[in-house]
Amino acid sequence: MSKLGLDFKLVEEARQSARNIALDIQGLIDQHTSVTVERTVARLLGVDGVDPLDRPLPNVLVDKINSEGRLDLGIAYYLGNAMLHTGQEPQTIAEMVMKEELDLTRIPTHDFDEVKKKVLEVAQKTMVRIRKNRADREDFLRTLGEGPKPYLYVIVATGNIYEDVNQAKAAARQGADIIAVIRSTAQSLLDFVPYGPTTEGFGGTFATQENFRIMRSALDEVGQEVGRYIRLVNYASGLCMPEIAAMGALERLDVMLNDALYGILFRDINMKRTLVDQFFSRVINGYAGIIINTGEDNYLTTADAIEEAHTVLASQLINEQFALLAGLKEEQMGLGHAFEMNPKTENGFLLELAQAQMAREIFPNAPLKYMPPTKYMTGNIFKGHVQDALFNMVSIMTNQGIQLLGMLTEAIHTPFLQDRALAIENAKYIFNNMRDLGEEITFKENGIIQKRARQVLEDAHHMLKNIEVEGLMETIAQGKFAGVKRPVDGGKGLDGVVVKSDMYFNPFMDLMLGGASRE
Amino acid sequence: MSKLGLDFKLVEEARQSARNIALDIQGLIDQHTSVTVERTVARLLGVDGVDPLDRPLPNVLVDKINSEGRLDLGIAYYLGNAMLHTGQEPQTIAEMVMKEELDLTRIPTHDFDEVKKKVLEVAQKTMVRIRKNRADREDFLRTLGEGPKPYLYVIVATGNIYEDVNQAKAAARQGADIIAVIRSTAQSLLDFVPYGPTTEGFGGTFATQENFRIMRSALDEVGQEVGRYIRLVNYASGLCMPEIAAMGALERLDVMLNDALYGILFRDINMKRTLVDQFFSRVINGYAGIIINTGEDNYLTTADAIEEAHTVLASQLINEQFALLAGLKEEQMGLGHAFEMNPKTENGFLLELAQAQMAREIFPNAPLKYMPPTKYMTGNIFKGHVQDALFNMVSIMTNQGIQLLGMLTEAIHTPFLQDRALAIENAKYIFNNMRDLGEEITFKENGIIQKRARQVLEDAHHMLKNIEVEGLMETIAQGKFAGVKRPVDGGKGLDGVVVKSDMYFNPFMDLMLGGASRE
Amino acid sequence: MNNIDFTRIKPYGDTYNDGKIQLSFTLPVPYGEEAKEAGKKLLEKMGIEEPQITHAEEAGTGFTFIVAYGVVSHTVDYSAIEVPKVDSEVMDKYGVEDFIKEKIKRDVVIVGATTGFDAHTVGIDAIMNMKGYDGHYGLERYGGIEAVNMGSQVPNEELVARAIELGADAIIVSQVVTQKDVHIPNLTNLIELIEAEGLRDRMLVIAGGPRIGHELAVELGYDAGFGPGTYAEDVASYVVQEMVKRGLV
Amino acid sequence: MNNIDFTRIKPYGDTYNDGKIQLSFTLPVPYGEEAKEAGKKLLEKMGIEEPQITHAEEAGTGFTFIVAYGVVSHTVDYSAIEVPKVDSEVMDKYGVEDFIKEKIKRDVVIVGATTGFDAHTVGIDAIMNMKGYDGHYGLERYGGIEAVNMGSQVPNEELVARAIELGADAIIVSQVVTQKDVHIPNLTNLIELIEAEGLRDRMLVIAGGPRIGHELAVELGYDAGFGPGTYAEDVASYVVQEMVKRGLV
Ligand code: B12
Ligand code: B12
Ligand SMILES: Cc1ncc(COP(=O)(O)O)c(C=O)c1O
Ligand SMILES: Cc1ncc(COP(=O)(O)O)c(C=O)c1O
Repeated sequence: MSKLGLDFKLVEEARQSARNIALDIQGLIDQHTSVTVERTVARLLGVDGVDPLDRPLPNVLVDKINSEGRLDLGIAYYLGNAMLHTGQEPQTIAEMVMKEELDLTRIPTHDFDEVKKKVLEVAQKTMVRIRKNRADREDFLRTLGEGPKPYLYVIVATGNIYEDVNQAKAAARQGADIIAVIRSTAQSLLDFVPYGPTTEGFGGTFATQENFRIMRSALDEVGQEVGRYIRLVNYASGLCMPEIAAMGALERLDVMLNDALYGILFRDINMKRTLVDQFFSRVINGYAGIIINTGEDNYLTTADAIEEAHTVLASQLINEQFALLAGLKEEQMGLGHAFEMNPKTENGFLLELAQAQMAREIFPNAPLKYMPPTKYMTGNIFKGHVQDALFNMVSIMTNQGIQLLGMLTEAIHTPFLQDRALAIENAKYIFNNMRDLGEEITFKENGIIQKRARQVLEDAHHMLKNIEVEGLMETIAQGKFAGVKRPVDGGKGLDGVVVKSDMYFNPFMDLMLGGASRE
Repeated sequence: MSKLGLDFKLVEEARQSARNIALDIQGLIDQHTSVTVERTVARLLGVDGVDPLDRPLPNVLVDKINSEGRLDLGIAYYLGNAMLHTGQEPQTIAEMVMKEELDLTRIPTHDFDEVKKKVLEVAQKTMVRIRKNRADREDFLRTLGEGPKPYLYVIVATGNIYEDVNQAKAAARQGADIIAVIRSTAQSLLDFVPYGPTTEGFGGTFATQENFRIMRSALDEVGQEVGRYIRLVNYASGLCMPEIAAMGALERLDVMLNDALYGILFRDINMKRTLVDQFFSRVINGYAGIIINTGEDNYLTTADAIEEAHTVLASQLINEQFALLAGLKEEQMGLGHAFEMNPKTENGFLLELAQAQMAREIFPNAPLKYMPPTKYMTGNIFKGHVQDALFNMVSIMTNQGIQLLGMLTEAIHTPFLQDRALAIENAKYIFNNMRDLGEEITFKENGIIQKRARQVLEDAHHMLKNIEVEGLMETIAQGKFAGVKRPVDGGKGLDGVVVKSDMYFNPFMDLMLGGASRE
Repeated sequence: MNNIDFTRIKPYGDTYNDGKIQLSFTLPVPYGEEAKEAGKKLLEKMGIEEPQITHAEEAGTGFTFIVAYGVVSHTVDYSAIEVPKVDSEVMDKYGVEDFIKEKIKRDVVIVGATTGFDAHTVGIDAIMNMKGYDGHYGLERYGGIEAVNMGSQVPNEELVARAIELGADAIIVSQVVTQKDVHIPNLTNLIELIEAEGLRDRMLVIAGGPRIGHELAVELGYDAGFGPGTYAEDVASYVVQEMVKRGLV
Repeated sequence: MNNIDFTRIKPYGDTYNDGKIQLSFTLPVPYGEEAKEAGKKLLEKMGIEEPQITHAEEAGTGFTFIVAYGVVSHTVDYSAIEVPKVDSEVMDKYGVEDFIKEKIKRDVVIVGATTGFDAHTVGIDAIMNMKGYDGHYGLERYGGIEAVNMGSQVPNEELVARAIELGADAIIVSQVVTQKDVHIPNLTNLIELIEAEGLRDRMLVIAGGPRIGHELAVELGYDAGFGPGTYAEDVASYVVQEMVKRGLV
């Protein structure tokens, strides 16, 4: 039953509009591939490592073929053909290409069905590995268990993976359920994924497969110690969205930041590129049982939380539909929202409560990701700690899923060990002390809270209707999301988008799209 | 309408029991006077100052007569008689007694009606002054206005009245509505009131009439500056309860700590003494338009907040009846309660919400005084600041009247300037940001909150029924309040209790008992 | 009562010169009495008397989080402090517009950006965009000012090129990410580029951001720096007055 | 990675030896840039590098409240720290009771009180009353211990008289109010009285309270001191073992 008296017919209509919006774009997606999508395929077929100039081999392979304008068949085809030709594994083939011992477009072509069969053989091994990771996670959750919801989610961001490990373990011991390793500034703009363990980053640590592995094993270790499975998060968004998703699937990450629009709006990445990339990345996440986190919270760090609340809901609905198209289940949709109301607002807490409860009711099965106050945090850490307390309170009152803990030093520096400890203490205290408050209270008919939620729903409904008519890309170009205007052909990475040929082949798309659950 | 589904018939029964309990004691009260009651009369007739040994003249006068066993007539009679005899004012007479130039029991006796007339003449002047204070307060409230409820109440406790003034002004500028000057440790055990401005106290500043005056004028000044009337609080409780009440009435204090039982339980003052003293002190407060604050919060600093919650309600009901007998209006009853739940308690916030809401519903017109977490505060000031935030939330959710602000350093030291500033910031943020939350929510039928409130009410009802049978004094002797046992004839100050003669005369009792409003 | 000696001030808890101060920090040692003692020793080295560890707890194995109070023995000569400040009178929007009309008599061109890898736009937008910030309009809305906001992640080279193209009177640059002092080389590089182009005397160069102070900006060769809580009128007032002062009109 | 040099430890923010520390304090000067600068100067005097005033606000006219972060330059030799500790093994209630049965073979008499003007009873009650504290029974419930709790505001003279009357093996005293160090003369006076009575060698004298440490207690002539978080078994274990050690059985 709705505590807010929401009109669920309106919700259904809004959802239908979002579906149409997503379907409209899906047409475009289906016609394209991108350099990172192809590098992902290469990675999933086993290609890894870097050349003497530190260029990742997947880039070496894909760039070579793309420079000849022949990526429209997909890298899988070339690798398969080369496997048949050389009898070697993809990794060896990639190394041969790097050493210029082999030119993938210039070797004899084998029967296409034979090629496919060969590729699928190798792909199956990867599928097994990913399924095993998924099964391992489920095992851990069954045997070790997990913390109660909302999960306590904290970030580490030292720039040094080993220092991150210290901080992450300390946090787990204090009670954290989820650890996110924040990426180094601007990694999302790199059109390749760095390689190996790294110890120098700015405002975060590079997302590399080796760093994933190091952190994963540290968290498994501390998870045993504390008797809870500790989830690991990283960021897929950016110019390498599907590649990072693949790395996450291979290294048993549990959560991936992954939004259909974030890169466009906040990183000025080209629309087509982002839309194409997000699809494959989500297919992978879906199969690997990874929870995605979308980035609607970011809207409110730029735009006003009261005026622009409906854009958050509209975007959540669009993200949901894109996710469904990519085979993600509702239980994997960590849709984002954020406590970014100006603390001076009279009854601001009520408006926030309305928004959070609304998200809960409209997405009942999604492990919503709730982001802390950041914009209105100041150098007054004492006040900040209370802002974070109110944030925790809204969360427990509205039954949120994933609580990204606020830090009292948000406006000052990336978290110190003690900031994190205090954040965990704050959340644990409130979640326990108010455990069943949400269950216990109802909201006044037509009161401030109910009216606010209805208004936001109506505005989102209206916005989606408009987008349905105008098209998503056009809407973004007009600056209707987060006040940011992005032209259709502007932004980074458009040159990495390639129109597929009729014979285009990506083995993982079909293998994964069914989702692990359907096997 | 009750949010808690309280059984108001049960409330009425409990109240009736409390009435009977109070009436039972009132018999005893009416038969007695005490040294401090008589000193109060002397003060109200104009006696002030100290002798060369710093003994206050009211003590000099009263002790003299009491030592001769003749206080049963009341000091007013002796002063009136001496006025007729000497043609002097009470102050001059007191100075003559001090210098042993006059022996009040050895001068000729005048006609009793003449004496009364003379005394009433002088008494009327005092009545005018007190009424003027009351009118001034009302004027200020009309012209300057006041802060919204809950009023922000902070303490100053430097030990030095001038340093207190700095702190009080700073607090008012930051937003405090009420300033309490905490008394020096153990002043409540002094059977006299110190004199003059004082600059050395431990854990607080001595309550003296001059200190009252200094702080009053400082607060009037800062009140003009900030455009709000700033209320001033001091403590009546102790061995000089009515004297301090009188000083407060004369110097326009606005709130007085004044509990019918506190002195017995927490200061080991004799029962009879406290009961007699509280009556006259309340008569004065009632007339002067002063809000009293009772001390039920103290129960929970010693006993457990979950187990002993009903004793708080029982005591509030008893305090209410004693207050009504003394002519206090409901609007003057700042009944106490406190947020002293162990923060580790699962759903502790819900239990606290139940208690606070219950107090609100049972005493709808009383400006309830809500006390902050103290017992479970620790040296971790960050956690403490969040505990205080939760306390503020309960208050705004249940519409409390007077919020004694919690300090993040409660477990460490008496408040620093910055502690107070942070406390005010905390409360202002929450009160504004959640302003109408109480209005907006209702509690689940038969949920944790409703059940808890009902249970506490039933237990209090049961307790009061028992006390009605056994008698209040016996109940206290058995340790049923705050787990403290006090024998009927134990404790300090019993020797200051005197059985009145038939001719006993206290002009102020009659003059004031009607209350200012009835004139 | 309050005859404060401003040549020797100390922190104030509840009494003048009580020197009371609060600290918190984490030591990389296991929790225990020894950790607390180490905390005290550290406080003593800092010149803190009567160090009191009011709270200590294990913060992940091998770390102890400490909250402490104490009494600072040092004093500061407040009377001798002089802080370099932006030396112009703040006018409101209308004041600035009138000033331009009267004393400059042409459009003032201001180019702004967040440079380097820094992607934070809210600060520069607060100063430049129409809408402004906290009820204060941004430069774009000022009559007599041509304001060009290039957004974020702008390479210094592009910013300078644009300023040349537009004949800018002022370049204003925002830096929000300051971790590991990444903003210092970036800000220095910008000044060097401007100097290399021989433009340094022909325009004002101004920096801003939550950790940028006037003092730091001047040190790095900028004309002025603006920190948290700045509004468009603060910068605008400075720019127009300084242009007149320097004869750049 | 973590080869910490325990002879030179520093606070830890997010990297070993980064020295990061948080402070807050109030200066008795008006709010403004000068106040912040004064705050920085103070931090520098304390040996804090890169002082950052992250927040400053007027806290009542003439006062500025400051929140700051910085980098401590000092180091502490953790490896050399030795803290005097109560030197006995903590047994549980049953352990203590068995110990008494086996090694003392008579009732141990313990008299306790909060002395002087101090009216706080919760601490001493936590140790002595039946009910105890936090799920740990108090001394009154121990078989083999006769515990007499005299309550609060007890004059030292009365406490000593009672101890003599009962032939106490230990006096335990609680002090909670420590403002302006009022507890020091009171605790000193108690020891002097006991010495004057010639009893000092015949009984254990123990102090406790939220700001009482073992070190302070020993300094004041007590046998031991117990701080926050003490349970009855901590004191009981110490008393019975120490009695045996000293041959007071
Ligand atoms: C919003 C925000 C974001 C948004 C930015 C959206 C956008 N379009 O700007 C998003 C989510 C994208 C983001 C990303 C990141 N952020 Co960020 N972010 C913030 C946040 C919450 C608020 C900043 C803000 O908008 N403040 C409001 C504006 C109005 O204030 P302001 O910038 O100070 O501007 C005022 C004045 O300084 C001045 N001013 C500013 N610039 C100028 C220029 C001139 C010329 C003048 C005159 C005045 C002036 O006037 C303004 C108005 O008064 C802060 C935390 C905080 N509460 O401060 C972190 C914060 C700034 N971010 C931080 C970090 C580390 C990042 C990331 C690097 C994290 C990562 N590893 O991914 C990324 C990457 C960004 C990058 N490459 O630069 C850190 C910086 C730490 C440090 N000291 O270096 C902070 C402090 C958070 C933290 N504690 O970790 N962030
Ligand atoms: C409850 C309380 C009261 C109650 C006391 C009720 C009672 N029957 O005890 C009331 C309301 C009456 C009260 C009054 C006052 N209080 Co008071 N009170 C507190 C409070 C909130 C909790 C203390 C407590 O009970 N703690 C719980 C117990 C279990 O902890 P504990 O005492 O530390 O005891 C443990 C250990 O220390 C140890 N221990 C303690 N004693 C002993 C003895 C032995 C032998 C051993 C082995 C161990 C041991 O074992 C215990 C269990 O682990 C504190 C603030 C706080 N949160 O600490 C202020 C506090 C102690 N009070 C304070 C003050 C100033 C006062 C007053 C003087 C205020 C005034 N001016 O009126 C008055 C007067 C009291 C007086 N004359 O002494 C200050 C003291 C400041 C200072 N450092 O000096 C505090 C810190 C509050 C503050 N921030 O201002 N108070
Ligand atoms: C969905 C999403 N992806 C990515 C990021 C951050 O990634 P980056 O700064 O590396 O672009 C965020 C940031 O909050 C986000 O919400
Ligand atoms: C009703 C009442 N009177 C007085 C006091 C304190 O007075 P004292 O410590 O001076 O006895 C309190 C303390 O909280 C109180 O509640």
